[in-house]
Amino acid sequence: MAFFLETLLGGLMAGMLYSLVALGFVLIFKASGVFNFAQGAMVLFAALAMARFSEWIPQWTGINSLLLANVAAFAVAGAIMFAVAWLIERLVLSHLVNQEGATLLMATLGIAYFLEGLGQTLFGSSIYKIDIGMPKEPIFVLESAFQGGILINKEDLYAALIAALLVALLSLFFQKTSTGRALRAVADDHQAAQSIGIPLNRIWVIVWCVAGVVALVAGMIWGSKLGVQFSLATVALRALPVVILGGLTSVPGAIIGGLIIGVGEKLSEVYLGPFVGGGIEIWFAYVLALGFLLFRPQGLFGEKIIDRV
Amino acid sequence: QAKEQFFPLLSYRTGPYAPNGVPWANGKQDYLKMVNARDGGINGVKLTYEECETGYATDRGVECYERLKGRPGVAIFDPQATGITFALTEKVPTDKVPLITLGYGLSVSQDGQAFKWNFPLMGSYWTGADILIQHIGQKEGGLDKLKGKKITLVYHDSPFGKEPIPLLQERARMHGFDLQLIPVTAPGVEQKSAWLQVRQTRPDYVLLWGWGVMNSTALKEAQATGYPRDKMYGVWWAGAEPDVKDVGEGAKGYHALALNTSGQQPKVIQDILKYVHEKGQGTGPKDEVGQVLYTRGVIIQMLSIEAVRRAQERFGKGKVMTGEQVRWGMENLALDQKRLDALGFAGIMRPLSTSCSDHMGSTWARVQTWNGSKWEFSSDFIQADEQILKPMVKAGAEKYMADKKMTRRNAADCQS
Amino acid sequence: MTHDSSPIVLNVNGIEVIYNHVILVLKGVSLQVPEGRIVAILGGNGAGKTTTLRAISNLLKGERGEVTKGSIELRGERIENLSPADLVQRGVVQVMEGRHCFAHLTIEENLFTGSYTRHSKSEIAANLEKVYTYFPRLKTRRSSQAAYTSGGEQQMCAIGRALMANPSMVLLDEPSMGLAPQIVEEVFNIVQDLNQKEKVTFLLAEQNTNMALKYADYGYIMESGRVVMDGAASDLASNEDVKEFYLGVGGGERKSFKDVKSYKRRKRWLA
Amino acid sequence: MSTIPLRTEPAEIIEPATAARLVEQTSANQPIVTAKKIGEVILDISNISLSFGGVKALTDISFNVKEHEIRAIIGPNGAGKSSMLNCINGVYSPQQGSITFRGQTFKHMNSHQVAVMGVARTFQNLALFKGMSVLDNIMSGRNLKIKSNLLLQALRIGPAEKEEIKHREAVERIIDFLEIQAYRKTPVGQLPYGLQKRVDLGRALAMEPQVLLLDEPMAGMNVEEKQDMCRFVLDVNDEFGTTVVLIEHDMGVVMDISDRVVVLDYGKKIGDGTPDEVRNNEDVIRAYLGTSH
Amino acid sequence: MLYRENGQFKTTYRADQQIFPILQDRIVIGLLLLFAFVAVPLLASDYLFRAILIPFLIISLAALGVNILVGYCGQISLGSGAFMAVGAYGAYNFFVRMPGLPLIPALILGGLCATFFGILFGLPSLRVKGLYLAVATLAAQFFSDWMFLRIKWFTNDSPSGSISVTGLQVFGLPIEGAHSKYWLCLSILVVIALLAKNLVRGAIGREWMAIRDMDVAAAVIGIRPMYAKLSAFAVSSFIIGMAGALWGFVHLGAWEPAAFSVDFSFRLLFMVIIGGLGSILGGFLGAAFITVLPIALSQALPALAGLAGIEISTAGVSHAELMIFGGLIVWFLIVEPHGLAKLWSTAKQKLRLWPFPH
Ligand SMILES: Nc1ncnc2c1ncn2[C@@H]1O[C@H](COP(=O)(O)OP(=O)(O)OP(=O)(O)O)[C@@H](O)[C@H]1O
Ligand SMILES: Nc1ncnc2c1ncn2[C@@H]1O[C@H](COP(=O)(O)OP(=O)(O)OP(=O)(O)O)[C@@H](O)[C@H]1O
Ligand SMILES: [Mg+2]
Ligand SMILES: [Mg+2]
Repeated sequence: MAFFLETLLGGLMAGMLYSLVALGFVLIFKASGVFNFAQGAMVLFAALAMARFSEWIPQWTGINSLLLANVAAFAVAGAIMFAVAWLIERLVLSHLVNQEGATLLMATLGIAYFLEGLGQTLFGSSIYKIDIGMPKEPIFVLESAFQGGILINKEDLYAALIAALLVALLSLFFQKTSTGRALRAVADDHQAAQSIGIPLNRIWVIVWCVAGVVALVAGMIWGSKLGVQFSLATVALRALPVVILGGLTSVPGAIIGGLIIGVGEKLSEVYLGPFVGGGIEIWFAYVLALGFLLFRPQGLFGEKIIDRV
Repeated sequence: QAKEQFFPLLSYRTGPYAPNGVPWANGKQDYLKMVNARDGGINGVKLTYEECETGYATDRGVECYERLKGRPGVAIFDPQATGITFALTEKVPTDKVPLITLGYGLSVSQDGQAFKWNFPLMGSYWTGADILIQHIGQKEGGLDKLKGKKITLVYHDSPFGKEPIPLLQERARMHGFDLQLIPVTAPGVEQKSAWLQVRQTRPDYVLLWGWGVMNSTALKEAQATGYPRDKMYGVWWAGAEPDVKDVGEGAKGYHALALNTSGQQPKVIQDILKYVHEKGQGTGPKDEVGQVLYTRGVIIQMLSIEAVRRAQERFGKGKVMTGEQVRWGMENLALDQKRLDALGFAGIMRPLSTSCSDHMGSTWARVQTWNGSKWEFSSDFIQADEQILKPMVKAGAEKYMADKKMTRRNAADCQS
Repeated sequence: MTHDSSPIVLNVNGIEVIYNHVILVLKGVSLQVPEGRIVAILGGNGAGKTTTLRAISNLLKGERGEVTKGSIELRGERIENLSPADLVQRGVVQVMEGRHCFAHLTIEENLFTGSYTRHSKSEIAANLEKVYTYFPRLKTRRSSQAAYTSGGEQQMCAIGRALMANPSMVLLDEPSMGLAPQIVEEVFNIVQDLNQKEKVTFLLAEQNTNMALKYADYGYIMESGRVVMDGAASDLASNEDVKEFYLGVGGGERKSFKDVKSYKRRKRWLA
Repeated sequence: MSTIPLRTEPAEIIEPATAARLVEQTSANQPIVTAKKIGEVILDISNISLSFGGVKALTDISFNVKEHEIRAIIGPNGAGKSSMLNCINGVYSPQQGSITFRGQTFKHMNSHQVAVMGVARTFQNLALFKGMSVLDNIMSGRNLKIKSNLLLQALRIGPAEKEEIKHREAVERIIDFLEIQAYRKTPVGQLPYGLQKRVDLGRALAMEPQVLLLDEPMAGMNVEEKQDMCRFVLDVNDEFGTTVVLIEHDMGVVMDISDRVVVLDYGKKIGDGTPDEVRNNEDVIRAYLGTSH
Repeated sequence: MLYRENGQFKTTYRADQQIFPILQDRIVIGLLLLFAFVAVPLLASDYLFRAILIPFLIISLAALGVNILVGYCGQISLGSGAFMAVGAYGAYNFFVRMPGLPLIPALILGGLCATFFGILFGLPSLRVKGLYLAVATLAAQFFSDWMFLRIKWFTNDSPSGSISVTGLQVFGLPIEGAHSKYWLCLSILVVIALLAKNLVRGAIGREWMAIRDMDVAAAVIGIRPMYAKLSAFAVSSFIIGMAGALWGFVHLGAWEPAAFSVDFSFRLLFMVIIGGLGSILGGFLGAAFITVLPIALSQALPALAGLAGIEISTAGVSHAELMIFGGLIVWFLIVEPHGLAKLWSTAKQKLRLWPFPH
């Protein structure tokens, strides 16, 4: 029982971490109808920037407070992500107004390659460390109820909290502001949005910026968990089932999807895996998502796919 | 035509395994530079090289191989990746270039009578696994004490990670310990469920068969689930600086196999610093020189060069060797302690000698432990148990040859 | 346009438009729109009306078209390089052909996005009410997603949305398409109303020539990418050819659609 | 009026309607206009109700369509006209009521089955296959008639090729008929709106339907083009006896060419009869026509 | 004026329905085939064959398959790597378990295994669409990765799960040298491309495209979505499976599941998009772009840098290669969002008008 709870909790928290990455996909898709293949690369790029600047800033300025160095590095990395967003809009998206999804997807692939190359050129391709003071040792709760207690990974717990906060903020942003509405309009029809005076370039810079910051937060947390190196970009593959299960257009969906996928894959691996030789969690996550899609083809919270004649 | 022996260098400096691939590649390249600078090549034959980026991907690796295999004076390939090794194993017999897969590749390719062109020098995953079990046995006070113990293998879900399984199963059968297998999907960024399972079964030991990001993640997850690091034993690909660097204190007490030392004291490393780095020709940063994987790269290159030197002894000093001749040199290496000392490898590795039937040359390794800031040796050299290994290798090689409709090389062929 | 004293707001001067780098569609189109007037562009399918409007509002890029020759001036300012959003800031709004409502947004949200460039909450609310009085049907469907409304409702939504920007000049592309006759009338009344009361200038491309000439001040007739005839609306309406080809009253009286002959005299200004 | 850049050329007489060519040689010398015989009820809609969540699109609608007639459906925007066609086509399933086609009664229709039974359709919001050429779009209307299997098609030998050519000929007749020869190989996405509507009609005609459902086929056309369209519709109706159900907002067209008219308003039927009856129906005038018509 | 169809009147529909109705196209294609079959083997080096041409041909074949599914039928799939793997492992199992089985039947049987797998994983497409489907097809990818690692039977009980084949023969001729491999791949590609072209320009092709462009309207004109989608999955995965088998048998010789990783799936999808969705030619161009360009870059960059007098490290080259490659993708898309094939057809259209601009 205790172990079941532990697995459950572990799944929930892993799910929250996926949600962080999934959120980036959802943001950009929701706001511009683009499936951003570069999200993984953005996470990596942002994390690299953060990791390296938190190392360089103390060297350059002699700051030796960890907190200060991290805050400064976060700010610099944030600024870099802003610049990236601005350049992407200028150089890529503004030339691809009103093009089909597949074309835009391809463009983001180009961006992904570019960012991977640039990131490694600027920041190196070794393994780097982000130390934001996350506690590494586990805590045990409910020791009175279960023998040995239930293990909780504090780092994951904090990460989950941050993710939840971010999602709450973003949901508000989409639901309550007129920019939120404009974003959705852009996603529906670039040209019509232009024709009524929505400045696509500004909207896209805003969205990519927000997505960049989300990538930075995701990169920071995953980076502090895994160390910052290339494989960080592959975390995106774990986040994809989350995105479709929750619905490509739903911010809260990213969280719920994350929780379901997290729990589903951990339970399956732990309880089902041993019978078939293990290693099933990744495909199980996708199959799980697929199962949900068969009932709701637009994901749990996604906007209904409209086909009308 | 200038007398040049060409060394193709397959490497990966980008992609998921770059943090490990880079020092490895740098070691290989620096040693070549050093031999040129210090000795002017091999008996006057200059050493040339070209790097080719594989990104750890098989098809890119094959492309690199095809691109470089035809160069004049090509000596030997080190694919630096298990997948590429598989593909090249099929190709080298026709192209007549040897493959050196030091510490990786197919375990059965130790049998040189079946695998004429493969050289898994210094160790395969079977020897590695065997040595680890022996070491654990020693710790427990005898292999018989393993009875009833639980040992878990957490492995990279790929042929690389799966290689040791047959040997471990054999050992488990012999000593009566419980073997639990937990695969980790590549590249290994998400291991929570693996470690939840470890926490559930609380094994006595965990063997870690990882590469790249999988290793550091495993250590962090172990820390997060409270599994004692000093019960964890990694293969030699899970025992280098990048694996523990960003875990730091959290990895303290973790053990891994070592094929070689690390550190800048050995003479050869000093030579590299002197002849290469001090002239500003170092391939990578200076502080990386002498790291575990860097040193392994140096060893690989040294063995390749010594194979050429050995071949020259037979086929003509100061001549450029063909791949076939290098293969012969590789098969007839005899590096005793004296020779190693002369080469500046004193203390770095154990003596090694190969033969037609044994392409491994040495089945020794020892265990090192991370003390929070550096690797320290924690055991003597242990030799893998021939009695277990030999029949397994033989059976595997026989099956391979049967599938391929090949016959074992005869004595005459061994001479050529 | 010698007799018209109003200043010219929009001056299109000999523009050429090419799609996809190869398809030449407009072959030197010039037209002027005076302040506070209603100007109609008429012409058959494929004449280039939509393309002309797109060129003016700078929506060509998304269709992979570009203006390769000529100039477009809005109140003396060259506007070829402005973004559509800049144009809206300057008061020029286009109602696109084929509705283009935001499918996932409700009717009301659609209308609200129309006022993206405005800030006063109370004005927007007043404007919304106005649109709802123009099109009561929209009010009843306000909370359903645009994709699930009928064709005519979408058309009303598109027109209403443009009006939400409080424009000084509106480019209307086939506003009457798919609307019931009463609503068509209503739309033209709105046009007239806004034109007279708020001095909004209109440029409309329309197939319903009858209506267009009734309400417009001036008209241009296009055919295969060129302007072939222009003149005051009343003059055009009494032109024999226009009558026959665009108003369907050749030979003095309206012919029944049932009796259209298979043999027909075809309009051909250009070979 | 200012200058007219290029004056009208003398009237150009073009070829007689190519419609005749639609009919195979056998009927080529028959008179084009035949006295029309309106036949039995072919399609009977009874008590159809359809709602979406709270929105009642159709409430208890009944009417019938007889063979060979041109049946118009009119009504204000959002009255439920298109929804009615969608029910017939099986795109929507009505909650209540039934549809009888040639004596077979269905609770709801299945698109494929409807097509097999010979009902074709054009769409209000153009539903052409944007990435395909005009030719392919119209050819796709004949897919139901293709017999050769996948393998034969891949090899394209013998019967498969003959079949393809046979259908191509039929399609070319339609292309001629609709006078879109020049655009044969253009992707339809690039055509102007009006021509797209013609292609849409062409695709429906290619199915050689018994019943043709047309949803505002003349929207976005000027009078001349509408005349052309009317001619196409009338020709099809005359020559093949195709039954036509037509939704249109142009009262001129509706009153001129239709035999009977149904009037819908807010999902309810408010009138049904000949054009003249409908024109003088109080309810219809109030709800739809206004006084001017 | 070279490229004119003026004066080439077609008097029969048969003539108009040829694969290449324009004379010049026929001549060019003829010359190209002649070149590929005869001249290339005379000219190309061993490296060119083994490292560029053979993989290019095989990948083109796979891209062709992907294009049928994604480009023609509009079902975005990221499971192509899995279909390749199933083709390769399927063919392998027939090959080792039926001694004496010649290569071609083995390849076809492998393709049929992939067909089966493809139809199975195509079933969700009846309900799930677009990007949702795309992501969902990754289930096939990861499942096949897992299956071939875990189920020993598929790998003929090899302990590490890596397998290899030798002794390939076609009609008694050994397929060993670069030339014979090249001819084999080229012939298979040409034949399959021809068949595929026939399919896509025939009735079934129109069904696929109709489903892609507007499925509701397609249903209304009597196209059954189920049949159209599943037949696209079947045909496409057959071709992809063949390509996978060739990749394993002819190109690699020995492989592990990672040879058909998710990366491969993504790359195949990118090829057809950048080449041009719904164009057979596009598949070839895309395959060339995605496979050959990086190799060319990695060889050209050091040389270029050398000319400019800068020395860049291998790592620098690799990173620059990624950046340039990414930049080129974006650039090509901006020039022509519908892919290289469209670019080519625009060029042809210009050529037709030449020397007039319009
Ligand atoms: N995106 C495009 N790509 C290529 N050609 C186009 C494109 N859009 C329009 N065209 C071509 O430009 C010409 C003019 O089209 P346009 O849409 O401007 O006509 P229109 O006068 O608005 O016709 P309609 O009354 O039918 O809407 C047509 O021949 C059409 O084929
Ligand atoms: N799929 C749907 N979901 C929700 N509501 C719908 C749907 N389809 C139609 N409706 C609603 O049903 C009503 C009837 O729509 P329909 O399209 O049939 O009208 P119409 O008579 O064709 O009008 P128009 O002349 O404007 O085309 C409209 O109010 C529309 O909003
Ligand atoms: Mg138009
Ligand atoms: Mg309608």
